[in-house]
Amino acid sequence: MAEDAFDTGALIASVEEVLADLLDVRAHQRIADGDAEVERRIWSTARSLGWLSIGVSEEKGGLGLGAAGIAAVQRALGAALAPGPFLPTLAAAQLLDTWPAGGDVVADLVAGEASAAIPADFGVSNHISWDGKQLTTPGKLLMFGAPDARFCLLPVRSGALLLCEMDAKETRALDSWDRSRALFEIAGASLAPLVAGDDRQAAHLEWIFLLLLAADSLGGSEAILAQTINYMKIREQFGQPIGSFQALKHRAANLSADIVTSARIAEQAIDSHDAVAGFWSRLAKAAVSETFVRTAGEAVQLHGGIGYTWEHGCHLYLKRARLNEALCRSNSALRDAAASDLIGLLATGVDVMEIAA
Amino acid sequence: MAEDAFDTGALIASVEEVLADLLDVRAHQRIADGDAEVERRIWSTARSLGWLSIGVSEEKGGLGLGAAGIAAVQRALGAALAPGPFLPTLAAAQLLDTWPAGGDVVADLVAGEASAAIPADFGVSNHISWDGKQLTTPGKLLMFGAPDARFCLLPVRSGALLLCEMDAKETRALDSWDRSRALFEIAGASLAPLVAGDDRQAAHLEWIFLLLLAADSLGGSEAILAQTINYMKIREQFGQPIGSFQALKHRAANLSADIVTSARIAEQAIDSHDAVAGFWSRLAKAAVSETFVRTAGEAVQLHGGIGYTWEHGCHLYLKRARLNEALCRSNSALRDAAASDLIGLLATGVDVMEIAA
Amino acid sequence: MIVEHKGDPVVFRAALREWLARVVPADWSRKMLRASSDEFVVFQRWWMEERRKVGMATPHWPAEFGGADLRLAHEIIIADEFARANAPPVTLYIVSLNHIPATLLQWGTQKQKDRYLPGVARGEIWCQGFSEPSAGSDLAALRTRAVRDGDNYIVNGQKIWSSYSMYADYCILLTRTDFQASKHRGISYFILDMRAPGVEVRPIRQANGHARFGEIFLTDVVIPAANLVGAENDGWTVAQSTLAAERGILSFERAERRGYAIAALVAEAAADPQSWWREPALRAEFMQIFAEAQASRRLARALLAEKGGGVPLSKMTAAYMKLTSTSLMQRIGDFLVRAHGISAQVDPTGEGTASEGMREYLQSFGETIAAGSNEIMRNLIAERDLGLPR
Amino acid sequence: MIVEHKGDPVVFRAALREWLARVVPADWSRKMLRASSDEFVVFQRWWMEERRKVGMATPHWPAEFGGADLRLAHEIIIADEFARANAPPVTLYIVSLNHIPATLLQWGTQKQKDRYLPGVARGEIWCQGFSEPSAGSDLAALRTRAVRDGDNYIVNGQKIWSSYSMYADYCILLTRTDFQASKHRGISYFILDMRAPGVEVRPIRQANGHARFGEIFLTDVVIPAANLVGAENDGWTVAQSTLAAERGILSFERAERRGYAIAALVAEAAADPQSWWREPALRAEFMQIFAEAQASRRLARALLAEKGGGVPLSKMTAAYMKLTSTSLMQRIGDFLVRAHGISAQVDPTGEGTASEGMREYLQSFGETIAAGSNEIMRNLIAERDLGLPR
Repeated sequence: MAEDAFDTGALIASVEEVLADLLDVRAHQRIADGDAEVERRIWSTARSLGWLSIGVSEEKGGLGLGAAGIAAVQRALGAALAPGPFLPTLAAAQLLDTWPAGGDVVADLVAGEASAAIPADFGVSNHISWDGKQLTTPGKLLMFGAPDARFCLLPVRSGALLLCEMDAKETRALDSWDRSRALFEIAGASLAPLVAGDDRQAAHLEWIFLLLLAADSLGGSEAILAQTINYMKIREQFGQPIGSFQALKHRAANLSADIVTSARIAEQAIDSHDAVAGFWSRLAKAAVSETFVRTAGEAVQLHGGIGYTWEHGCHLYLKRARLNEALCRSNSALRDAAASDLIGLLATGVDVMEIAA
Repeated sequence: MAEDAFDTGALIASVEEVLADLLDVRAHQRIADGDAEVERRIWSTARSLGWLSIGVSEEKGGLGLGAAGIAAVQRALGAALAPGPFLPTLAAAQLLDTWPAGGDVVADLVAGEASAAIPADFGVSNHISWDGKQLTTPGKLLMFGAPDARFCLLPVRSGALLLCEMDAKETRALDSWDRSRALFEIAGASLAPLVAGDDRQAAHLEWIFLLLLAADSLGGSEAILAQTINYMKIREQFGQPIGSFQALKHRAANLSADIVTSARIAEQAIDSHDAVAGFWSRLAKAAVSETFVRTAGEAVQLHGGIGYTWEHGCHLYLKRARLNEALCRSNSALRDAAASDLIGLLATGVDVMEIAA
Repeated sequence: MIVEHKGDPVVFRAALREWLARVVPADWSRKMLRASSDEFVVFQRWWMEERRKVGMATPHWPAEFGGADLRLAHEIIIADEFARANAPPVTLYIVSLNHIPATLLQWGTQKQKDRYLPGVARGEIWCQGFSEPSAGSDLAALRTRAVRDGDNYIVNGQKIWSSYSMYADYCILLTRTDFQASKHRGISYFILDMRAPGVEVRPIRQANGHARFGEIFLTDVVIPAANLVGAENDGWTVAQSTLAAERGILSFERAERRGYAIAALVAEAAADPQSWWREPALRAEFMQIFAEAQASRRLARALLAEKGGGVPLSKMTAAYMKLTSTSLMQRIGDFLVRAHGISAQVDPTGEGTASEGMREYLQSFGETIAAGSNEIMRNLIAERDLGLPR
Repeated sequence: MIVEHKGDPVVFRAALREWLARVVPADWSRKMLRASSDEFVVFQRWWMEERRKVGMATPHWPAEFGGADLRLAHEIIIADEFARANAPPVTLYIVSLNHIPATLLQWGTQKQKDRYLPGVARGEIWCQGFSEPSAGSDLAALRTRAVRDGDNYIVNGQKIWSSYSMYADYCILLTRTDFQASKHRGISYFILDMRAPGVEVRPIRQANGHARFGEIFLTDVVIPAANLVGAENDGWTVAQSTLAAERGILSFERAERRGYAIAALVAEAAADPQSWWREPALRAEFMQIFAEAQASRRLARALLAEKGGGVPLSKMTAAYMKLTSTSLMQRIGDFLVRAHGISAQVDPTGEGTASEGMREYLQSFGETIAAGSNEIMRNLIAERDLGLPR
């Protein structure tokens, strides 16, 4: 990574710049009011600038910056509350890049020709069964991604991971609190499985999904705290900026300290590979998404009445934070899984806490 | 209660006054350093002033103020961090007052001739078995009360509650963090069972034990917060009393709000009888002891360096708080038990949330 | 007329309960979830009219002004029965029913009382014009100007966070009338007719998507001097009576409603083998919430007892009530959101508890910010109850 | 001499590890739990002497003053290996080893360096005389007076919270020398010989029963003017160098030790079928602590990298490190106390993890208060990193 640091930095700066242009307060309003135009414009900008190609290997037409690269992009997307199915699409492309059978699909995803969806509760999918031909689900599947996604990735009870093609006519978009992101329902029977991977691929996808949720939450936390601090500098009550009131100052400092800590945990997950990757990504998503919820909640309160209005963006961060918290299993379930991981890893003698120099 | 309110109030005021005389900073130092003289003086004062008789019925020589009466005394004892086996003795006398076979023992306890002990982990005593003659325990029992207590109350696996006589020579005093209170070990085989009660008595004793722990914690929380606030008014840094710094002010306000809430929960437990008494006492001990831990911990921090010294009393409140938190089962175990209670109570149609006018 | 039974509390309670069982539509809360603003207003007006028919519109008011002279004990019974029956709260009439009598009975002229109080029972809607964009927590910094002009005042300025002001007939308005005096001393209190020329209201949409508040723009609005409440420049004192209205039966009723809601939550969760009730950590967290909800009910009673002349619990009981009950509401919302996982994220207007979580959670920020933010409550508690230096 | 291998980090590390395995007594921490103060001092002196024998007393110092000129990379290896081996920390020498070189190498005269630095390797103990009873968080308000008298200064005053001052040979002392100047401008920095007449030390017992701090009483103490460090009245600037010493390898080593301790906690709890590991809520709480302990290790590395000239993480990385690591320590202690229930309440000098809980918990308050309280850290972060107005 070290030699790529400059390039990645410059790339991310350009993503941030473009997003800042496209996503002002009014654009966020339009998204929250259900207007899909902003999302379309951002997606097409992303396509033309190649944002979706950052992580995948150079031989598949990407920049080869790996998980660290897409995490950096997702952090910028999260900071700007960018709408659209970036997260599941980046995750799917990154996984399929390592999957021999995934070639054509990767090309479509990287080019932004198609998007991908992932079960919203990825990790509790043992209710989906697959006998090699037939997909059976007790009810509809709740998916995270655009309802017109062409592909989805589905872990099934046997441990396998299926790449399926979706029929957009069979999906039902759901109304949800975070309108910058889509959740939809689909019947398992309507999916057309293309390729089946194994449990290592399922674990790999979970790792990337969690990593991106952590990165998105980190970007969101940083952005809403920065906005809140700016507001505290200009908003006056009792003849002084509210940021000069020590009780509020200390709350801002505590949030900032939480973010500093969360950022280090996210780094740890990004730097971890192989045996410990899943473990750290679970802890990272849990920690960072909770910091995001806390930060966005405090942001509303510290903004006072303004923070509670629809016109101001605070509530959008809060809704995003709560969605991230719920996606890919509850944080208590993730910590529980990490606890089991830890025992297994300690038993095999892996150095769980190694930090790459 | 209403018609007794004045009398109880005057009584408690006199308890507080006497304790304030006997327990200054130096007396607390001596207790913490292991000197038993202060405890002896307080116990003998309590005997002569009849503090131990407040709760039991008039026919047994008491004032008949019931659980509310002893809770009020214990709150005052807790505020002053009074040393000695008051809590288990008050609890035992109160229980035995309702127990036909307990007459003589009650007289001894009320007169302060003897003290009583209770298992520190009362409620997880299913490791003690009793076949009508023989007590069997897998190891030593950890008891709360003075090592020279003459009596102890022991719940056993069958659900029965035994009143036993203890041989002080068989007890082993344990070193513990809160030196104003004693914990000791004794072998079950050395106990001489006098009378066996049933599971209603065991439940009754648990109710009183928890109620007194809540009352003790409430008194302690109020006292240490009051001391902290006084300190914040006089301690100056940066040319002003530290109590004028808003961040510290808000922390004091939050603690005070926690105490106001905790006091209402304790009231609820005191006012509850019969079917709902156990339920509310479990929630009360859990809530109030946690408020006490939080308040005493914040007190140390808000006192700065002084709060961390042995000479200042903050740490004594903190140690008392942590002991209360651990006694009679962990708070998570109590809340878990209360959850089961609640389901049972709802099923029987009892109005759990009734508030006596 | 239910109030006819007021002599016997048992009969009174029974009559009330019987009437509520008959009149409250079983599906009102479901319908209101997806109601438009207009539908909401129609429903609230209907409910006020139903209450009026049985003497339940303003029962706690003096008979002189259309009330039934009910005492605190009866108010408690009413709040309790309304909560138990999950009867619709009279959201649209909170100011009309509580703040207006609290203010006018003490400070209003006989003419003002005669003219404005009886209208409330007929469904007249009042709003409160106190906060301004630059005067929120620092309310006394308000800048809306009222300048005397013969028998009138000419008012210019802007008010914000005024609940349901877009539907209001009248507004109680704080303005600055002395521009030299110290900030608390130059304020006057008026009754404003919302149909007066120059009054414009813009609804403010909130985080939860609803528009409960309005922003009021006042441009050369003429208010007759007869509409001054209390003396000129004495508005700050008058406003204290208005604000005190929040702290009585209103918070009691809210605490009672929460008590029933909490009990319903357990019953629902415990009956569902897939619910959060099976997770020990969530169950333990909930039990602490349960205890605090009960503490809140007790605190509300203590507050009522204080108002009834009892021994005060503290110097700032109302501030404790506001701080703890709104914080608890936020924790309940937060709890439900976590307890219901991904299903709390969809269907914002859904009926189930899963959907309720985010609504309660988002709504709670309105409560922790409004009516004196919780930060202001902490200042009040620290300085006025604990005696810490300013 | 281990330092001879410094040319090859791998060999260096191996030699260090081999030596530690040989020299660290297996039972040292058990013995220290019940050691008297004298026994503690004897043990620390022994350990310093063992380190000296292999060139490990002051390896990161310049060779000129008895060090081995080791760079940051080697310091990291040393801290890591000492933590891994659970080697005794050199508690008694923290000021000697870190604060003294950080100050004297930058500000000391050649004579001062020559005279005082080599003594540290021989076991001379230094303490810090900064805080005063009325100058804690507000350190610059200190009132200890030093008045020039020919070639000497005559010092009167009182210092507090001076770690191990009752065992110290020398003290770095802040005094006021200009009584007219603004409070930061009139301070001078001295080296005080603790055996000078008029110096008296009273140990202060802490909440955990130990006496780590002392109170220093200074009565007409004579300090030669040659012992002034930096210019007269420039002591505040000099003190910043001293304080910066806390923020490097020291916090790194602490974070590393915590990492190993946390891993040991899991191993112990998971192996015990009766332990807290079986309670989902406690396990989940612990996993978050585990993650934060790792974050703390990474933050300590980032801080070292900053000191080594890397890109700063923030304007106040050291304040973040102090705030988060001491708060985490408190949460770990609190966690252990709750996780071990009643057995955490007995046997204060016991060896098991149950006894460790209360020790860690109580000790943590020393850390959250000392060396710039966490409240001061929040001020620094808010004002200097976030840019909020003072």
